[in-house]
Order: sequence, then C-alpha cells, then structure tokens
Amino acid sequence: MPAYNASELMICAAAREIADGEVVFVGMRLPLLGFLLAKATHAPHAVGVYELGVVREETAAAPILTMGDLPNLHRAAWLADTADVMGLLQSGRVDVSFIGGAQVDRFGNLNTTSVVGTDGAATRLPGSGGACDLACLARRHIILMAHEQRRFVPQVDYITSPGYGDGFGWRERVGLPQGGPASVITTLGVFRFDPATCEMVLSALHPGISVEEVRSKTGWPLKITSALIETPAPSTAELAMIARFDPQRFWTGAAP
Amino acid sequence: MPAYNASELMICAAAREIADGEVVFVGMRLPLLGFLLAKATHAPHAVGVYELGVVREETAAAPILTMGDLPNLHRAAWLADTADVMGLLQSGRVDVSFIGGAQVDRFGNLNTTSVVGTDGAATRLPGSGGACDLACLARRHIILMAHEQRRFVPQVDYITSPGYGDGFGWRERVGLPQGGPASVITTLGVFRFDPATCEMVLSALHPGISVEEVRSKTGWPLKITSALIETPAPSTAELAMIARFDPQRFWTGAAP
Amino acid sequence: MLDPPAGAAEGRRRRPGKHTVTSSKLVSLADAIARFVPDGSSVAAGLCLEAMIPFAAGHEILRQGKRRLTLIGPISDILFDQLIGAGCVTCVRAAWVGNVITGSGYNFRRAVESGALAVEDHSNLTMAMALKAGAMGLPFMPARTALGSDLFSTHPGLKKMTCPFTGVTLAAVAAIVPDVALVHVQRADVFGNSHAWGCLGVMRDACLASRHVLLTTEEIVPTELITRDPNRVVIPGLRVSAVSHVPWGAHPSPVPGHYNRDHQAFLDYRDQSRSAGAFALWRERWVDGVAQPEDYLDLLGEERMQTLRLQHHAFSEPVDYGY
Amino acid sequence: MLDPPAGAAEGRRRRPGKHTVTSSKLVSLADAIARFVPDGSSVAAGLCLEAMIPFAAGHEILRQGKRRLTLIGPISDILFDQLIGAGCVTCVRAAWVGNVITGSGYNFRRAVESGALAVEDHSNLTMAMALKAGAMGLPFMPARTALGSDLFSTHPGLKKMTCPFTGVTLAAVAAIVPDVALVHVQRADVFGNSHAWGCLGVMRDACLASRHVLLTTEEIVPTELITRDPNRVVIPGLRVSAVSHVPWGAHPSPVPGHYNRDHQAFLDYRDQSRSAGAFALWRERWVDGVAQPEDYLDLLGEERMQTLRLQHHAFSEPVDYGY
Repeated sequence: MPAYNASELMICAAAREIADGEVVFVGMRLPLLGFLLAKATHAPHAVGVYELGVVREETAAAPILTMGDLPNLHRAAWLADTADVMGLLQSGRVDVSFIGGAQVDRFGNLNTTSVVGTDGAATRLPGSGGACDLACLARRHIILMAHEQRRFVPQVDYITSPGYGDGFGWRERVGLPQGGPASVITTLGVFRFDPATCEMVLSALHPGISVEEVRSKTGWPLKITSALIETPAPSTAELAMIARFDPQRFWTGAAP
Repeated sequence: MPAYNASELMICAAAREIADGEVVFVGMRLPLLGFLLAKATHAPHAVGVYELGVVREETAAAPILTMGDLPNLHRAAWLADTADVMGLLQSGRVDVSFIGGAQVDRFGNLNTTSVVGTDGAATRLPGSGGACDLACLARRHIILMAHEQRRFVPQVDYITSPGYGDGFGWRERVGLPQGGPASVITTLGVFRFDPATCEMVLSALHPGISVEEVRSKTGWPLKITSALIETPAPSTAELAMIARFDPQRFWTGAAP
Repeated sequence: MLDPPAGAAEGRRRRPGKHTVTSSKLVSLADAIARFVPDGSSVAAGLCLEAMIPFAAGHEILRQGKRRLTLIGPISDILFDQLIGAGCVTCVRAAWVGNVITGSGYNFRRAVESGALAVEDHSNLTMAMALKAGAMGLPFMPARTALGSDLFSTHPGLKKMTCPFTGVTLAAVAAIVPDVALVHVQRADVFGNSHAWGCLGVMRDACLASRHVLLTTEEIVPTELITRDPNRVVIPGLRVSAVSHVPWGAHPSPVPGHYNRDHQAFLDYRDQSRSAGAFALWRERWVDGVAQPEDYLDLLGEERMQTLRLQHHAFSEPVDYGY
Repeated sequence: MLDPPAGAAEGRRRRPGKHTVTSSKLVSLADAIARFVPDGSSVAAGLCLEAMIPFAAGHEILRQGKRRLTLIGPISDILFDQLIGAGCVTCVRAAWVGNVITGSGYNFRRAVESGALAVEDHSNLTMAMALKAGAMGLPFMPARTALGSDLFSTHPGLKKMTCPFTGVTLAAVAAIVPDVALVHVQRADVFGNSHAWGCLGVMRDACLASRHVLLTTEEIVPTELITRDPNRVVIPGLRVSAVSHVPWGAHPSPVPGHYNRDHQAFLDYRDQSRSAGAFALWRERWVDGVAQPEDYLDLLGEERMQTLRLQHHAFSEPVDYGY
C-alpha cells in the first residue's frame, strides 16, 4: 500500500463526493485538487465553476495555485461576471460545492469570520468570501477541515456559512428551502448528517484512527453510524494524479 | 430660403434640444436624424445610447434605418447588454431622450399602447418599447409627434410613458422624483411646460402656422406663452446634413 | 391566459438533467423544435432586439403548427407578428410588438382586437429586469421605471413596493422563466459552446433564465475556436440543449460578421400582413414552401444575398489568453 | 464608521459633469490619485478577485498617505491588508480580507482586533448584488443568500424582506456606490476607452456603480483598436475619469495577455506583514522606495519579470464588425 498523508486522503475522499456530469463550485486548496482528481478519474464530465467568473469543462493545461492563475482562464468554457456564475448557483444549477472553515458545530454550521478564545478575546478571520453563498445555495456542500477540539465546537461563535442551524426544519424556516452540508471530511474521518435530526454523525474513520481519538477531539457527544466503515486509502494511481496537479506539493504538504 | 418639409423642420428643432457633451438616449426615425444633425453641427461631443445595448461617440460611417443596422455597431464605443445601458439611464446618467407617441395630453402623458375611437372600439398599438423607461428615467425627454386633434387630447386613454400625470407634484408622488417632458415638437410648433402647473404651453410656431390652426387641432384650451416665437427654418447646411444621414429620404419623406 | 404568479414563483427551478460535455447537441432545426417546443410552451425570442432575430427557428415553429404558445421578448420586430398570424400564440409578454421600420404589426392588432390574444405589457426595462431575475434565480427584481404608468393595470407581474432601506416607491417586477429561448449566433461548436457579438440586448439574461436554450448558428466551428476566447461566450454550452446549423437563419434581420438587414423584406411584410388573406399568401411562400433550410436560400436568391453580405470588413484585434 | 443608510440612498446620484470625447484623460498615476482619491473616499478595488488587482494604484494611495478611506471589494487579496497596515483605512466593506494563498491578513487582523477598523461583512454574492444595485441606479437588490447567517448582525446594509409576489423570505442588499473604482486593464486609449479580458469578477458593475473610475493600463493604444471590438469594452470611456499608463501595474497579481501571478511575492508577504515592524520594512522597500512607476520595475528586476511573462500564447479568433 502506498504511503500518503492526511491531505492526500482528504483529497481522495473529496473526489469521491463528486458524481460524473455534476456542476461543481470549486474552491481553493484541497477541494480544487479533489475536483481535478475526480475529473481525471470517475467524473470526466464534471464542470467546474469558480466565483471570479470562470466555468471550465477541461482541466487546466498547467498546475494552478489560485483560481485566477492564467492556466485556469486559458481554454475556459466561459469567462463571465461573478453575478453570472452566482446566478447559476442561486438558480439551483450547481450540484455540489466545497468549503473549508475554522470552526464547525454539530449541525454543520461553519465559522470563518471571528472566533472567541478561552480568554474571551476575539480573533478575526478573513470572512466569508463565497462560502456563505455556497452553503446557502448549492444543492449540497461538502466541508473540509482539520479535526481539532477547538474547531469542533457545540455551537460556532458566528455563523458565516449556514449548515442546518439548530437542527431539522431550520433551513426551511430561515428561507433556505434546499441544500445543506452533505458531509464533513476531516483529518480523522468522514461525517454525514442524520436526515431526521440534521446532526453530524461519524460515518467513516480514516485508516489508523480510533473512535476514541475522534471523540476526544470533538466538542460534543458525537453520534456514530451503525455502519461505520474505513475510509479507502488512496491508490497509487490517485496519488500520481494528485502529484500531477500539485507537483510542488504546495497544498498537499510534506510527503509522508 | 431653402425649401423644406415638416419633418426636416422637426429634425432641426429636435437637434437644437441637444447640448454639446450630453448623453442622449436616441430613438428611431426623426429623433435619430435630429441626434445625428446635432452631432454634425453644435454638439460634436454628444454621446448616443441605444436600448439594444449600444453606446456611440462617433456618427456611423453609413446611413442606418434601424438601431440594429450593422453600421450602428461598427466602431461603437460600447456594445453591452440592455440592462447595462438601462443602468446608465436609471442612475441618472442620460441627459435627454426622445420619444414619439400616438396620443399626448395637456400634461405631456403619452400613449402608444391602445387608443379608444369615437365608436368606443380600442385600437391596439405596438406598446412601450423603451419609451416608458425613457419618460420615467431620463433627466428630461422630448416628444415628437404629428399634430392632429385626435392625438392631442385632454387625457390619454392609457399612460404608456408618464409625463406630468395630473400636474405639479404628481411625478414626485408616484415615485419619479426627476425628469419629465421638456418639450413637445409637432408638425405645427414647439411646446414647453409651465414649471408651476406642468401644463403644456405653445412656445414656438412653425413658419406659416397660425395660433388658430394649433388651437383647432388641440383638444383642450391651449395656453400660449407671452414670448411666442417662430421656429427657425432649417438652413441650407442643415438640410444638406439631413440628406447625408437619410439619403433615400426614408424618414424625411417626400421632398418639398 | 396571463400567469404571473407562476412567473413570480419560477425564479428557482430544476436543472434539466446532467450535462455531458462530449455528446453532440447538433440536430436539425426541425428536430430541435419538435423536441423542445411542445404546444403550450413559453418561448423567448428576439432577445438582441432588432438584430439576430431567430426567424428560421420561428418559422419552423410556425411550420410545425405549434399551438398555445406564450411569446416573451422586449421588442419582437415582425417574428412575433408572424407567429401570431399563424395562430400559434395565445399570450404575449413583451414591451413592443410590431414592425420596427413600418410601425404596426397587423396580425398582432387583429388578434388583440378580436380578443384572441392576451398581452402582458412590459417596458424594455421591466422585461430586462424580469429576465435578469430569472437568470439570477430570484423571484423578482426592483426597478424605478413604469411608476405612474398604466402598465400596472395590464401587467399582474408588476407591483409597487417600498425600498426596505430608503423608503422610496419602486416597481417590483416578477421573474420570467421561459421554457425555451431561441437564439441565433455567429458560430458554435456541436456541444453548444458559442460566440455571439454585436448588440446583445437581453440575450444573456434570457438564455440564463430559460429552461432550454436552442441555438441556430451561421457556422459550426471546432471547440478550440470557441474556447480560445471564452469572454466572447454569452451563454455557456452547459446551458444549451440543441444546436442547429442554419446559415442565414436570422434573415431578414442583421447578423454582425455575416449580413446586413434586409430592409426591403420588412417593408414588403407590411403589405404582406395587412390582411389575413395577404398573410396566408406570405406564409405559403416563405414558410410552408420551405421544406428544409436550403429552400429558404433558394427562395432568397444569390443576387439578393450578395447585396446583403458585408461590403466593408472590420476585424477585432486578437487578445492573448496564454500563460 | 459604517454608513449603510447613506449606501442605501446612494442608488441614484449626480452625473459628475459633461463628458468630452476628445479631451485626453491620460495623467500620471500620482496625479490621478491626488485628484480623485481625497481623504475620506470610498474606494473599490480588487474587482476581478485574484486577477488584475490594481496594486500600483493602491501603493500610490499608500505613498500619498491618504486617510479615513473605506475600502470596497469582494475578496481583496493582500492589497487591502497593505492599505490597512499603512493606516489609510477606517472601514472595510468586503466578503474576505486576507492573503489568498496563505490565509490570514495580519494587518487586517491587528486593525480589527485593536478596534481601529470597522468591517461590514459581505459574502461574494451580497457584494455583487450591492454593486449591481449601484450600477443599475437602484437602492437595493434582492438575493437568496446569507439567510440564517450572522452576516445580518454585522451588516446594516442587509435586511430580511418578503417577496412581493411569492411571499418567500429573501435578503435585501443595500446598494453600494463607491466614490472611486480602481481598475487595471490590458489596453486603453487616452480617452478612457479600454479592453479587459479574463475573469471579470464584479468589475463591470463596480465601475458602473462608481462616481469615478480610474484606469491603470498595461498599454496605451489608438482609439480605433478599442472601437474595433466594442464587445470587449467592460466600462465605456464616458464613465472613466483618468487613465494612467502603468505596465506591471497589477503585479504580483496576474494579468491575462501579460504576466502570470507572482506567487512568491504573496508567500513573502506573509512574513513581511506578520508584525508591524516587518510591514514597515516591506513598505519602505516596495512602496516608499518607488518614486515613480519605473522604479518598481527596477526593483522587480528583469530576471523575475521574465519568469512571469507568458510562456505559451493563445490568441483569440478575430470577429468581424463590418457592414
């Protein structure tokens, strides 16, 4: 079995969330690599949408680090205004989006705006960018983040990107009749949401990770699916693909 | 003095309503020729805006009959969406616009939608197009139309393009805080609006036309300015310019 | 006939199915219309106003005898009048219906005055905002226009509202989501990627708002020619349902890069539509007599086409999308 | 600091004076900033998101020591962080402020956490709609986003409203009308006519919304090169107040057709901004040490510029605007 690090595992898990032919609102960092991996493997007809006004059907001819890098514009299917691509999102034409966060809670609400430390002092973070829009308007969204106790809290300090609020029925009530987080991919496992309660449930453990470790790094009594599985490890082919898209291991990080 | 017809006189009168450097929302027919004449004479820096998404700073290289004719797109300053040019209008960046109508009333309200005959039967007309928008949103608008009693009525059957409604204060009240008709140029004379009452007032008589003729073709007791003047006749140079823009006399009509 | 609450509720809708980049969408115009324009459809057309009007696609609708259509567009020039004259249409949502160069649309007048046709009267701006709302997935958009006009009385998709921030009176315009948009473009690949240029009118928002987009195109080109200039794409291929290759498909309206406006055809149409009988003759010759797109070109004749082709060329400066 | 009622009322505004087609608007960047960016201005920048960020114009603001600015933009990448670090800014209206490739903006964090900087938190879509409202002369626009989020608590230009047609809950976003938009384009003439291509972000609406538009451009070209392709114009010349010729004026962000993103500059900036002291050194070298635009190129060095220039070219196919 090839060696891999947590980032590579998360990229592979993210790629598996994309079905062929889906329209994907692509973020930066690991989700971007997950999207490229999906297109290179099981989802060659997935279409990428980027908030700066880019729609791509073909993978960029050269590696990119940010969405505005010129290879990401070269041979795009559409270069338009942010409002035009946001219109695709708002009219329900985006199947899945990916977002990261500094803090997440048991109902999948995300905070990337401001966190309050144990000393009561607030730390200012960059803010929403497009994340709030993706969480409100994509047909489903996937959250990727590092799994640490300070990040997995019972209730986020600030809802930047709505998940299921305080549980079932909340989205409908506040005016978000569809969407919501489908899964959370962390450094420890993959989590999904109980359709009845909208609460986050441990669904897959990454190889070598124990339930106890996940519980100890989660700030609420975590529910676990009765059908807990192990996250499939990346294959050699997948790792080679990832290396092609991130040749300097800029986002993937140090080799294992 | 050169011979001219009523259309040529109206074109010259329309041109004089345009000041140099103004942004003009140009219609078709006589107003188009008036705009071109103004640019060729006293208003070389006037900018033309067309509702199909065209902004022009230079006169088209060949005569055009409709706004979408290719010479009107060639070397335009901007080809954009209707919403973009309507945004210029709605944000108060259009100084003056020109519209025609089938029916006008004493407060300058225009009807191009439906007129009711003396027998009570309604005749359907083409509708607003952009006229309603120009009447609502340009800083001022100029009306051009044939002067006939059935067209100059006390109250229009349908307000397609608002003038001053029922008089002073009406525009403000309905939500149109600025704009309104500045003048009406007809086959008989030029009319302006009393600032205190917003009622149409005869301001200039075309050469050879009597006050009595105007009164007999106006469906309400017409007020006349104390400083009534004669509309200046077109000069030879003006007529030559018009002939350049309408070489087939398509809009100008039969030569006098 | 008018259905504004539906229009208003239409702002959010289903995606019509997965997009497959590599499957050709190239079909005959007859097949495209047969498949995507069932009786009862709402059809947006004439979206670039005077230019690039999809006459060939409209005539195919007429030929196939579609019924109970709702037509949507800002100003329609004579295409709407033709479809109305053929009895295809029960409702028009438009700012202006007629013959741009001559004035009245006689079939339109007859249909309205006889009560056979319902009209939802727009202005160009209310139409633009209704389609923009549809494009953006919103149920309405505000505007400052039409206040004080009688459009409100004949247009249930138009209401007065108060700005939640400033308190001023505004017009609220309900979204319009056409079942299908018909657009004619200069060049497209077989997957629905295309370039369009010139005056764009409400084409972009109308296409983005519509459930299906049918392209007719002057030229079929390789995909790489389109993706070499992605800012020139007005509607992305993933939103296009069918592409048909129809040179001269917008005649007699003008197409930048291809041909000028055939003014004479519009002038002739005035007389050809003045009575129902004259219109039947026009239709027989110019629509029913055209079994396939090539027949139209024969009818037009090379001499006339030559007078309409561009006499002066003016090419854009290339731009570089390299890296 | 926040002034949303003003923002909301700004939807309609005065035209800043007659446009004269034939008078050159070409001025030095220093003159453009001195004249059109007085202390207290609201300044929109970073409107194409990661690309074509007007760094040279922003650095000139910094050099001239402008004060009490409000910055407006969707995501700002590091330009906003630099202006905040220099003490030019008292308010930011943005969706995201940081360093796109590394995360946090340290000057931004310090300023917010010390209470020196007010923030009106947007999402990219609320920012796009606020600027679109400004562009369209409207006091607000609706959106379906941000509902249920805490953006409403820190953003007085965001309210909940009920759709007048469907009754659904929507977000109402107050218009933003910047005093000035700073944009970098690929080519412009001396009158402010220009071409821009690539990802356009909110550039079009932000420019149309702003009272003044200042262009920096890679190239000054003849007017006829621009008017040969009027669909490539994003903001018409009549809306532009000044043009400055500043090659590499968007470095280290990328400019399609000219140069790639200088990732290393953004990575270096992380350390160069981690402390106030480090930032002072960065500023001394890269801003105060640049007396005129050419000095910046010397500082950058030909070798580095060569690595950033395009290695692969990909030219668009010309289109014909003839008649």
